[in-house]
Amino acid sequence: MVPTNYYVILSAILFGLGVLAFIFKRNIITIFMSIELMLNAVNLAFVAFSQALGKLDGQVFVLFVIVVAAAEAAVGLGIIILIARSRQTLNVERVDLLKL
Amino acid sequence: MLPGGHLLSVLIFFPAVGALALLLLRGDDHKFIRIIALIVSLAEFLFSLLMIRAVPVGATGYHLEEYAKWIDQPPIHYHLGVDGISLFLVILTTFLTPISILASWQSIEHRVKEFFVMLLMLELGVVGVFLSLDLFLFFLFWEVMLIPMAFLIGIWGHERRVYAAVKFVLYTMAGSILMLVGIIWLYNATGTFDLPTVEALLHTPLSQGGLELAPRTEMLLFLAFFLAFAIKVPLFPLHTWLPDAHVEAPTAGSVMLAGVLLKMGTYGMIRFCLPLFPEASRRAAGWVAVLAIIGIIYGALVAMVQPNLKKLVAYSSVSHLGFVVLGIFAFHNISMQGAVYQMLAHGISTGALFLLVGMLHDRRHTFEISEYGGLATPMPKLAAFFLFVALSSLGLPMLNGFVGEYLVLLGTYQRHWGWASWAALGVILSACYLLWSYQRVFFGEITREKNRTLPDVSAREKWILATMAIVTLWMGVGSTFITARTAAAAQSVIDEVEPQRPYEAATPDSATPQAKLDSSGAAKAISSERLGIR
Amino acid sequence: MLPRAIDIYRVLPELVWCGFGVLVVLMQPFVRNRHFFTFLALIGTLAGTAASVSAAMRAGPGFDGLVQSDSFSFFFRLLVGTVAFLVVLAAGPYLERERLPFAEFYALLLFATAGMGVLASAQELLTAFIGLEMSSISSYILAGYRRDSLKSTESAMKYFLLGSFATAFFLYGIALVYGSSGTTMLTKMGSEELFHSKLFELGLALILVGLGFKVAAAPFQVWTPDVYEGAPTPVTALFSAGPKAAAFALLLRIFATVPAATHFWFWAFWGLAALTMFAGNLGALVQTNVKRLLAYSSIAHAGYILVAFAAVTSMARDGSAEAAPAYAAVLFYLLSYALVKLGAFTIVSQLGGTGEKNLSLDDYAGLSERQPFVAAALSVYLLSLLGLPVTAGFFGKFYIFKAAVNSHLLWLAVLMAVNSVIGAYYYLRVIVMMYMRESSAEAKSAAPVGFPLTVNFVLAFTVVGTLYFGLFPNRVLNFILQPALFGR
Amino acid sequence: MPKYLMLEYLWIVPLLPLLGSAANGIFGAKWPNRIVDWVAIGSTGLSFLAALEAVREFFDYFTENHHPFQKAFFTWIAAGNFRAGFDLQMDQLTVVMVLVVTGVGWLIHIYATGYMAHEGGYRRFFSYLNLFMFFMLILVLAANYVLLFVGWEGVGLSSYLLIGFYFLKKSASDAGKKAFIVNRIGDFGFMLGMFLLFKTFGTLDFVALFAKADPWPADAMGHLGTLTIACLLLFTGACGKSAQLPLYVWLPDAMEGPTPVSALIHAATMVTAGVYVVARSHILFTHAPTAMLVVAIVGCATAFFAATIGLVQRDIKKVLAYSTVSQLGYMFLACGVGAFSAGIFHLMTHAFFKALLFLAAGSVIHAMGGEQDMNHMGGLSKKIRRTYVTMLTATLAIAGFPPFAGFFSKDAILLSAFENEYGGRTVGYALYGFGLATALLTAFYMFRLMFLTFHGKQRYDEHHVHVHESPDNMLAPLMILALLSIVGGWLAAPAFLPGGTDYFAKFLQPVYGGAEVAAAEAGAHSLELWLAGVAVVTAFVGAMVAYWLYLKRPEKADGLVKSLNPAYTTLLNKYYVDELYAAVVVKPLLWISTKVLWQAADVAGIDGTVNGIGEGATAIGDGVRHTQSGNTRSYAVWVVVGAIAIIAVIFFWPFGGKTVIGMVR
Amino acid sequence: MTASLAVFFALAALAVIGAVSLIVQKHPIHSALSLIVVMIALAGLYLLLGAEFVAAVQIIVYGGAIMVLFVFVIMLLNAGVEEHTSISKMAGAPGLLLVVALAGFVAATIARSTESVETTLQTGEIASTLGISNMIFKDFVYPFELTSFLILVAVLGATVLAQREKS
Repeated sequence: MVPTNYYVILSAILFGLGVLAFIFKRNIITIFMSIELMLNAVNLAFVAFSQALGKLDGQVFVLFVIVVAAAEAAVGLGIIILIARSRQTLNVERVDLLKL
Repeated sequence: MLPGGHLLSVLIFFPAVGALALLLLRGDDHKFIRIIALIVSLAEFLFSLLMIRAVPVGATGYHLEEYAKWIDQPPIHYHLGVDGISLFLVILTTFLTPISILASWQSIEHRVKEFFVMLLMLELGVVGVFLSLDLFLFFLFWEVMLIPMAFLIGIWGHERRVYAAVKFVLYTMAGSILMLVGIIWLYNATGTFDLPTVEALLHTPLSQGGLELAPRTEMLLFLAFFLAFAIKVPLFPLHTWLPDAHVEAPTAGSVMLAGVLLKMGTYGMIRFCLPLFPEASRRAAGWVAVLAIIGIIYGALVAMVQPNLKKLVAYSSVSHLGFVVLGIFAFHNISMQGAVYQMLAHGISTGALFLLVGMLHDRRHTFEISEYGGLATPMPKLAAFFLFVALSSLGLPMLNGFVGEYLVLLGTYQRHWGWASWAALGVILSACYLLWSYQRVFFGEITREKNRTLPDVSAREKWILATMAIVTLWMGVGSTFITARTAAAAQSVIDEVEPQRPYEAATPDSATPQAKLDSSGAAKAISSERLGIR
Repeated sequence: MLPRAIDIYRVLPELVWCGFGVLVVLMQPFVRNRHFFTFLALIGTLAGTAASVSAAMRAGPGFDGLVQSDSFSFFFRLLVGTVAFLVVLAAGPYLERERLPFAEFYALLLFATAGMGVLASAQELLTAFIGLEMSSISSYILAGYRRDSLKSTESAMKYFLLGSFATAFFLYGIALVYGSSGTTMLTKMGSEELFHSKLFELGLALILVGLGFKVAAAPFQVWTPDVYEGAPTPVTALFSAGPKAAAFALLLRIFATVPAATHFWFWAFWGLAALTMFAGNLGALVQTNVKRLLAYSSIAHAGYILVAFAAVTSMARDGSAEAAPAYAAVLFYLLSYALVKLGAFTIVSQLGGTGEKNLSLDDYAGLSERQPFVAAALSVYLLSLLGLPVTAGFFGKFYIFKAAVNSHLLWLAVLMAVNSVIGAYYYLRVIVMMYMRESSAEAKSAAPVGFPLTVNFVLAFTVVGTLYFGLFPNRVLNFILQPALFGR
Repeated sequence: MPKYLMLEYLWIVPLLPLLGSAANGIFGAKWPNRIVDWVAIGSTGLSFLAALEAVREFFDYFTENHHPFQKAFFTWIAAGNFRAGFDLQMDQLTVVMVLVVTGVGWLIHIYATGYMAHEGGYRRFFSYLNLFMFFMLILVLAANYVLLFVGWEGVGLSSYLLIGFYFLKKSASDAGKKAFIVNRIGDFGFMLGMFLLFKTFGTLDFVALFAKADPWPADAMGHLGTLTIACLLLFTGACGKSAQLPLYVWLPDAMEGPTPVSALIHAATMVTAGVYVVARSHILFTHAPTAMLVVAIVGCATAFFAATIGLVQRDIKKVLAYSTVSQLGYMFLACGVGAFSAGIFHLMTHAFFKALLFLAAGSVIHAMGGEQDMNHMGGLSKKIRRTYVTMLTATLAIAGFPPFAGFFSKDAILLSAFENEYGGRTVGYALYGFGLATALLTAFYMFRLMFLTFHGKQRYDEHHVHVHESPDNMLAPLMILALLSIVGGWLAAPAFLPGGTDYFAKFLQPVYGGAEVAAAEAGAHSLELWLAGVAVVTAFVGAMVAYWLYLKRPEKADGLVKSLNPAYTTLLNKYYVDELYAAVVVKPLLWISTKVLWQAADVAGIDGTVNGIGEGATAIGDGVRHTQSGNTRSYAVWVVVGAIAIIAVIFFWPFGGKTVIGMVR
Repeated sequence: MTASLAVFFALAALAVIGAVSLIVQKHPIHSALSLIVVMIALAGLYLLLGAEFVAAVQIIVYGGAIMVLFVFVIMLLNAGVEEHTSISKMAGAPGLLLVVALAGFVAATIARSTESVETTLQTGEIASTLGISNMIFKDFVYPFELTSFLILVAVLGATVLAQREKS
């Protein structure tokens, strides 16, 4: 059997990579993808815990998270399109009109 | 509801009613507005005189109390009351307000309505401060008063008015917020905001259900309160807001600021710091006295070299208020009485000085002493009034300044001769700066052509100044009318902080052993003890 | 087990808000009259708020404890409902002026309000998460509602990216909490062993990160000024009053309900509070844009509220009775703050002019001469923010001070005092501008900005509310001070 | 009807001048000079009459009751156990003072109506002058130190006003200011003295205080006991008011005032207030031998010091001013050696002849059209004969020629100094020696003044100066005072004269007790005679030297000036004391106040700190805002930072996150 | 090493490689593909954990819908190779360090704390789709209904944001 530990640690690593990606990617879409990566990491943790606890609710949570992710994706991509249209760039560092 | 009617509430809220009435009036009929404001403030003054009857001579405690529930949790009450000390401070306020209104009769030309509204709101706040017997209520009025004053400075002031107004608010808030923390802390310890109850609790021994604060706690609480008051006074080195505020404020603002607002600080020390935290007060007294003495001398010296007349008067306030603080923290009934008296006297004489400086400014639009010179020639009456007021300010006997100063020094000397001796230097220095500036402004040949044709006092100004002069004289001669009424309250404060030993005159018997001794070291030690070195 | 009627009642406000939201969306293609939507939205927000009364009358856990209808949620539902109502009133003229679609705005507003209601009433982390997302996603869209404005879209993007980023943390926190406690129900996290569970602590920490982001606690506050500045001003008003209050509500419920949470968190809140106050106030010192200044100020105020949290968490293990004043402080502060911020942003929105051009402090010079009543109202708000008496802000601050001192948090109280003074400086700057400076020539020559009836109503409501709660806070205090604030 | 009507209403005496002052001051602007005259002279005259009546009643009262008359009118200040009443008192000392003040004051008022006739600010002048009378009367009538202090400060004020009467002249207003401030320095000591007395005795009423002090044992010599310190503090006040070293500097400058003022205030009355206070407090002083010694030494030193300066002054009023300082020194010398009655006696005679000198000098100046430099006078004796005669009388009196008043009073003082018991014989001889030297110098400079002014060559331009005798209302007071300068001394005829009895000392006996008179009479007549002889010879020598130097061989005087140039210059510049004070006290104080206290401490230091905190906050704010880079990536890092921080606090905080109830955080 | 463990490691490695690749890839479309790899690997892990329904949803919704949306948008916007700017000072080495610290700490805590729940794995019977649906529609019906509104919001948002100007 695979210890739950392993799953959760994997999820932590993936979550960390997601954070890293958020910080190191410049393309807004990729950044958004890194958020998806983080959510996936969360899902993995949920499922692992659910399994470990012998409860199903963890899996239910995953479904909710996926729904939320989908909704976010719709809105987020909408915003990205808006940005891309108005600024002709997808580099997040170029979008810094608001500052200080 | 305690007996006594609602006189105090009326006193507090009547200006608000007046202000509201003014707000509803149309803003363009300036004369009408001025008259209404004057009538309101005069009526308020008359109301305040009614209080005198209610405060019997020699009676301690609060009179005309009003008590109503306001907020349940924490229990905050609308609790008002007046005693000998606050009585005259309120009257001083209500007296100076119509004077200020008259003084602004012509010099305020724009936003007239707002000006008088602010003035009346200021009166409300100040009267409220003096009459509140609930710590929370006290704090509330304390803060409420800030805004009208800031507006008075900021809107109708001179060139750097905004800087001065902001500085004034920030300084005061810095202290008062800490006081709020202190008030809350005190509430936590006692469970009430009611001043008499808190006082009673703190003075009851632990064994009898009272409360004893740990020394450190008491000291911190004392400091929290004291800082707020010291800034307001202002005590050296927290005084730098004062010159700016005064210089930039319009005449009425300066009069109220110097006349009444500064007294809120010393009033707070008498009403809160000493009775609530006697032990801490005793421990801090030495430091406070040192600051007060520094303030006296320092304020006077700095005043002496000011090229700006109004700043000079402002620094002189620092010096004068130093006497008050010293008198309070000498813990002697005479000095305490002197401090209370000095508060009132300073209100009148410095108020009058600011009025006069304002009148000069109305004519020449400058405060620079170098712009004046020889003014006694075109305006002898103004010069005469100025001299009279300057003399009262420098403490000439038979004028009001002397009584307070003398009592402060006398009382202080009884406990700490060193303090009094240093402070008495202020007596010399006040003569220096006032007479020197007077000479530079009024004496000599006229050096600026513009000054040659300046008009002397108008009828309105004459009446203002004459009123101030009469009060000055009356306070200088008939001081017992006031001291008789403040005595009991002052005494009870002293009793709370440090019960006085009954007076024992030194007798030759007690001195005999010393006389027997040769002029050796031992004799010196004894004599210095007799001198009051403690 | 299917939902019973009582469950429905207990979430009625949210359902009503959502229902009206759907209604607006459905009507959108068929009705051209914009005022109709305004009217509908007003009815919707009011109806939802009214429904919260009915929910409060049937207090108790709903859906097996997913949500809780108690005084606490009642308070917040009333609050967010009123906020939404006022935002609808204030937004009408703005949308008109900026030529923005009405229906979608109101629908999103209603959904966001529903999300906040969920957040305030949720007793279970996942439900709370859904509520949070409802309000957040609506907010993202609202922030970018002025699509032709670069700032608005940028605001939306930043809010969206960072918000989702923080949400991921929040979610991971939920996962860890779930993993360590086996449940996401706040009421079931009472077991003794959780006191020693590092995993649980870590989960809570990540939840705190997520919620800290939402309430703009430093160092998660970075997004706030940008987003507040860029978003359409009525939306900013909503942001500063609504979602923040709701996030605080959840935070409070977590740290009030979960014993293990209450216990260990004192220093974290202490640090957050101190940092947030300073970040907000110091940042605001140098701002010249009114909107941005108010944004920084709202960071500072989050800091003040966090002081009360530090007080809550320093209380004894399960001392909800003792901690009641501290909870009350949070609630009262949020109330006073919401009123003030709403009013202030409404004025900013109205004075901003088409395209929100006039946002600089200089544009406020001499306002008291041009528009005395507006200046007076703004002064009341600013004084309330400053914490001067006879305003609600004063009592709010007073209660927080009291909570802090109660918990012996003297240094924090002192820091808060220092911050109040710093804050006073920049609030005064605005007042100084309005009252003590001359208008610029063009401002003088321009006609005064019109204030439509609805906006005036908002201003009157908030001013009166601010003063009323400043003078007579009794009722609301007695309500929020009741020991059984959190129905249990 | 009370028995002693005037005593019962004693307040009338000071009140009359006050009313006069107020009437002239407030309403006088519209009155012609004549009415102003009437008000001023009338009020002082009535006051004089009232004083006379009061004195008469007092004698009756005293024979009946054998103690000073006292009456409390109202309580002025009261606090705790302190009470200062408006209480007036009359005893023999008061009688002398009241009569001198009202009498001489009245004469000078009359004189002033002539002298000031053509000056602007006429009614202002008389208003001030009457005000002065009021305060001076308060001073001498007061029954406690506090009320005395009222008069004390009040006369200082009047002096300030009158010195600065010509306020258009900077030197005048400077002098007024200087007078007031220097007096205040003395008052500082006086106040502290009062405080100490109150601390010790619990009262400041003369009668009660002295009654308590009397049984005290005297402090040992050289020992700073309470009484010694109190006395020294009071004496500081006296030094200020009576222009003693080192506070004498204001008096010569005070000559900027109109001459009647110099006569009344700065010669006859106010400046003697210090002597009066010491005499009034004699019970305290006799309990403090150290203080007595200090008084004597200061008095003697001042007498000699001022006389040396007086030797070379050119301004006629300056000479008289230094002479006044010198004579005041004599009075203190008398007090310091325990001869209070001699001091008071000299005070009285000095009031006569010094007032006369000033008035006569005023007459001269009047005649010369304002010229005060003696180098521009000379040979006036013919032109203003009556002035000359009266002034000569006064000069003889001050120089100490018998039988003029000065002889008797000065003689008594020198005798007492010779017999001084405080500090031993040697001290007494030294005091006597310097006193005698001063007498020599006095005679010299007074005759120098006379010769330079009235004799010798005419040194003014007759075309510009129209010399004329003064009007009668100026001359009449001169004559009366001249008469007094002659006969005034006879009251204290020394014992060596046939039938000579010191009536004056006897008169004051109730005040000073029997001991003093007995001591005075016990002195060997022969010694007294010898000393008197020496004094007369000394005065004669002084006068002769002046004659020789200024009339006989004027070129010698110039030669002397040349050969003794450094000394001469030093004297001419008054030992550079003013310059010294300016350099050591005034300038450093102003510099420190401006540069250090105001600009460095206040503006830069305190305000700078406050503003610096503000600027610091703004700077930090600017830093904070730079974390707001606008860059989403950075923002994300901040979130991570926050997460790490929270975790760090929860997991690694030394306090473990656990709360300790009751701990202050 | 059991077979399941081997599968776990294989999938875990795949997921990590995918995630790293997401970061390393310059072109967004490559990143998107990397993310899909991660998702598929995760789906595998879900299967390993006995959560078949979740695995299915993962593939269908995530891989099938969401990622397609991403790719679609990338195509739509014609996003090219990522522009390399380093304007942010924070998001360099310090950011890397911080993230590593954070993730390391979280992982370490988990490693130490979850031992207690290790392998209390109860397979099979409860992990049924029936159970899940029961939970969704009974226990979690309220949030479930709320998600419907959430999706409505998303739809609304997408239309508001992305619609062309009416002008």
